Amino acid sequence: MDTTGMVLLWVLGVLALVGGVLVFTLNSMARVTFALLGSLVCVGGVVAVLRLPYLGVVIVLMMVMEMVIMAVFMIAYMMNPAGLMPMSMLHNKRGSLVVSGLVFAALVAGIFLVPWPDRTGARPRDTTFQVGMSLMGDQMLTMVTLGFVLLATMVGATVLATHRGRYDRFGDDLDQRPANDPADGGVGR
Amino acid sequence: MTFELLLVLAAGLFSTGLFGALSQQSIVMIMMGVELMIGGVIVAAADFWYFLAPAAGSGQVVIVTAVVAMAVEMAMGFAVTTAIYRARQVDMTDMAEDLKG
Amino acid sequence: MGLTAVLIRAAALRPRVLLVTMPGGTGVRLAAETELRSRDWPSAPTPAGADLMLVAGPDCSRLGPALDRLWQDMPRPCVRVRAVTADEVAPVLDAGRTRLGAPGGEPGEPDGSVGMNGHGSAEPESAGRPDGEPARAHREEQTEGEHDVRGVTGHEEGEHDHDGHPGHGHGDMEMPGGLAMAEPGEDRDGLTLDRLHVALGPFLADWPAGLTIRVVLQGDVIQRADLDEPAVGRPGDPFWSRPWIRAASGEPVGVGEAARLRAAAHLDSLGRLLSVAGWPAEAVTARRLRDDLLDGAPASAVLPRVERFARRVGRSRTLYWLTRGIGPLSAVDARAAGVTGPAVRAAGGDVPARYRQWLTDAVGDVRRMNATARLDPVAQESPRGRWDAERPPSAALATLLPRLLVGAELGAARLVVASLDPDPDELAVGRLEAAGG
Amino acid sequence: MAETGTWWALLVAPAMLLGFAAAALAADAALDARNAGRPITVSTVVRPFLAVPRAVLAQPRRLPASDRLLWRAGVITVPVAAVLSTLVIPFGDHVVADLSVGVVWFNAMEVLTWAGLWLAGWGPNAAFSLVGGYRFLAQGLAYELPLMFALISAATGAQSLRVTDIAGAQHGLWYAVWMPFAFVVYLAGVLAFSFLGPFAYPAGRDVAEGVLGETSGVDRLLLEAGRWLWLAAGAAMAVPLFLGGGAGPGLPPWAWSLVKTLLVLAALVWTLRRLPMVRADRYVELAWVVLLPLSVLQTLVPALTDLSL
Repeated sequence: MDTTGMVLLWVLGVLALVGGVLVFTLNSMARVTFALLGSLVCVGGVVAVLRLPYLGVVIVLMMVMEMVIMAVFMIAYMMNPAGLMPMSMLHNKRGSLVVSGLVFAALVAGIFLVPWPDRTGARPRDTTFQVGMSLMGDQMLTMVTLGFVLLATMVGATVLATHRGRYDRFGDDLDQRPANDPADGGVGR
Repeated sequence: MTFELLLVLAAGLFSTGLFGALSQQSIVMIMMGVELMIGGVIVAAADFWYFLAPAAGSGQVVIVTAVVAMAVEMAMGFAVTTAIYRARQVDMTDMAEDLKG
Repeated sequence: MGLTAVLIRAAALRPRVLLVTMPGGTGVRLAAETELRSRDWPSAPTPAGADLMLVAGPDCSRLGPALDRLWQDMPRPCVRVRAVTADEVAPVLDAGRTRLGAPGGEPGEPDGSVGMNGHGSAEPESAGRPDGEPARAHREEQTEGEHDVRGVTGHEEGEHDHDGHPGHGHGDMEMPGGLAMAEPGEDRDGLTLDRLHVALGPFLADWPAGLTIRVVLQGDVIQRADLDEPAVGRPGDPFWSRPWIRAASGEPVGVGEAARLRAAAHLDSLGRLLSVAGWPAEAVTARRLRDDLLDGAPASAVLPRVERFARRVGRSRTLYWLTRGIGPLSAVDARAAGVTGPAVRAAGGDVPARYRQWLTDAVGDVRRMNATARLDPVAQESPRGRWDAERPPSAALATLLPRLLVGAELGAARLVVASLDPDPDELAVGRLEAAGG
Repeated sequence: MAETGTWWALLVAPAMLLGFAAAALAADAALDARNAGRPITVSTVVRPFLAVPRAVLAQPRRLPASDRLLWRAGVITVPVAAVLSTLVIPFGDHVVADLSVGVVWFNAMEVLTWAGLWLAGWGPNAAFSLVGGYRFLAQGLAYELPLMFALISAATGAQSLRVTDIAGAQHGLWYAVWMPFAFVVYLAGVLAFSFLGPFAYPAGRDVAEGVLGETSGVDRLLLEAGRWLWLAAGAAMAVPLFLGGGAGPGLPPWAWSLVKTLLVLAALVWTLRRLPMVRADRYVELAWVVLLPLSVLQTLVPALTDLSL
């Protein structure tokens, strides 16, 4: 790792931690969401600096989309008034602090006590190629599983979140055309 | 040393997220905590891959899996929140306690 | 100073104009639109993007506060000018630009003065905003919430819902920034979103001048819509109905003249609709044709252009796809409400049916522009329907609006209003007649 | 094939992007003038740039309960992301940073405008502005996936995420020719992420310019510049992705890149005025039910071709 890399790692690491802490200390929902976004973008940056450019950039891309969508839900469902009230939404703050503090201490102790093995093997020239070959080769099962999980999520989440079924749209005998929708779509189903 | 420091960063993110997930009442805020925890996992996985086993693709596959887990958690979380909210206008875990068996 | 002066002069070469039409100011608005177009001064739909405010038309005391709010919302340096008659437009614009380009202006006063607040006189920081919102001391600590969104600057007055919901455990707490709690309510999608009270109008861009509709929004879906009493401008002189009023009072008026004005009125409405639909290029075409008709261009010169325009807009599949099914109004309902004009003749009764009816009517009227017969004010429709001073055609259109807006999304609602395009000037006539009789 | 990394390229790339954006704006102003019946002169195409001194002079407005920090962050994000996206776009033989994941980089920068515009709509705490911000998200959900598949189609064809590889892989046969659908979807995506013309939905006149409605001065200048910079960046990226990059007979590569970029830009500017604004409530369904499946099918074409070779 060269100097630029080290500096980047430090900056990104500190920013990621600061963003993470801000998530639970700010009191505006929009700022909270974007603090988390900042933190996770820094995580993506760390990954990219560690010679995984593809995964790093993909993390940035995904997190931006996810957090913007999250902001929408956040503001729609958040307790009234959405983030305007300087309020604490914590409960059991001390207990949580103790538990997470202990976990952190244990993890750090482990990090410095475990005798980590030496590096095995050399880094491949193209890491993107490596992840592709893994996912499409010896880790194919993982890929297939992830695919099915994502499909199930899409279907499940849509079913959970919709409250109108086809009987609402097409009438009891499913013969009502055009469909009874509050607003027309673009295809005219 | 970089290796250990990056692991400390991962532990820090994980613990911050854990604190949030334990202490927050709002489902959306809890999800934010979980996201941070997964962020910690990602850093750790990248760190292990880079410093310990760069020749194997498994480290990268862990990151891919973590990212997918984030997306799934997010999508299902919002779907459940929407469903609960529609049913009884709450988005707090405490208020949803009567959902318990 | 030298550089600043140069910058000020350069910026004043092309001021962005906030054109505010007062009720009764249609004629001045048309002159102003023509003038701005030929000068290439862009029109700004919000005060934030404008540096010259042109108030077109007669004074109206009721709209004074709304007007002042617009002026307050403009970024300094800016100039406010007024044109009461169409002839004043060009000199008043010139004067405004001159003042805008003068370095180091005097402190801002409404009506014809330059606001250069950075050059000495700052607005008092502690004063409340004119719409009664308290000043905020702790600006940096302010956060925001969707429900308390301020009314869109000037172009509409936002109203905070002051009967805030006490049921969230914060009943007696003081709200940050003096903003009230939002009140959630039942909504279309069962999500019980917060309600937002917003007034559409009176000075929204591409909106009937002076018309105000108070709506309750959840998300961007309109849950409730109430029509305000229209603000009255100059009594009883609606620009687009003049020939019919004159004919009704016994004056001889030619059918050709009336047809010309009716075609121009339809093109004006089309220009507004196309602007709202986000097709500025065709909106400009419609307005140019309108201005040529009002200028007295011969039918033979205008007809091919109107036909080409009608073909391009009327046959646009994209525009049809985007507007079909919006604002459905059956002929039966329309007749029951007393509508008589193109809106009732438009078969199918959604937005595309109405704009296509306008296009057909406009082409027909341009063909009839050379007729010399005398106008029968009852048999011949005025642009918005059969002329009746007691119950002008726009009154029926306006009463339909709230019903059509409920359940529509904001963009669709704007299209519905633009596709019916009631003329507030006519509403004023109706009320005056009713009061007088 | 490409030279990378000279320090001055860091300055030249944004300057060229600015030049393309200015050319697009000037062309649009000329078309505007023709449409409005004004004579087209030199001043016609220069006048839009008078917005710059105006923006510099304007003093900030005070808005109640606005979130300045987030607002400013959002406004800056849009043009900055546009400039950053050009790092990976080759021009002739030159490219600032020939990243191995250039396509993904471009996509990530483009997605940054989601955050930027939402924040720009959220910040001023005004109803129409906020509606504008949300509108961009709705539009984003519609255009993004087909756009991603269009990018993937080109990357699959070249079997590389490196933009210069993609440009180099089109030996004489442009991807625009045998992946026309991906090309069209990509161009629509360019209009959508620069929220201009038919995709000006977040800044529509029906919501009083939406995200732009409350901005003034430098903020407005940055957002407006962001739109045209993105249009220029999208046009410049179309050349290596679908039009063979700098390859062409006779002229040097940079000249071909210039000509192709200007042609794409001209086509986009021409399209701006030909269509009414597409509302997301109609477009989302079209995008997911029609465009997305077709985009997936389009991606299968280069994938199967790769396999059979």
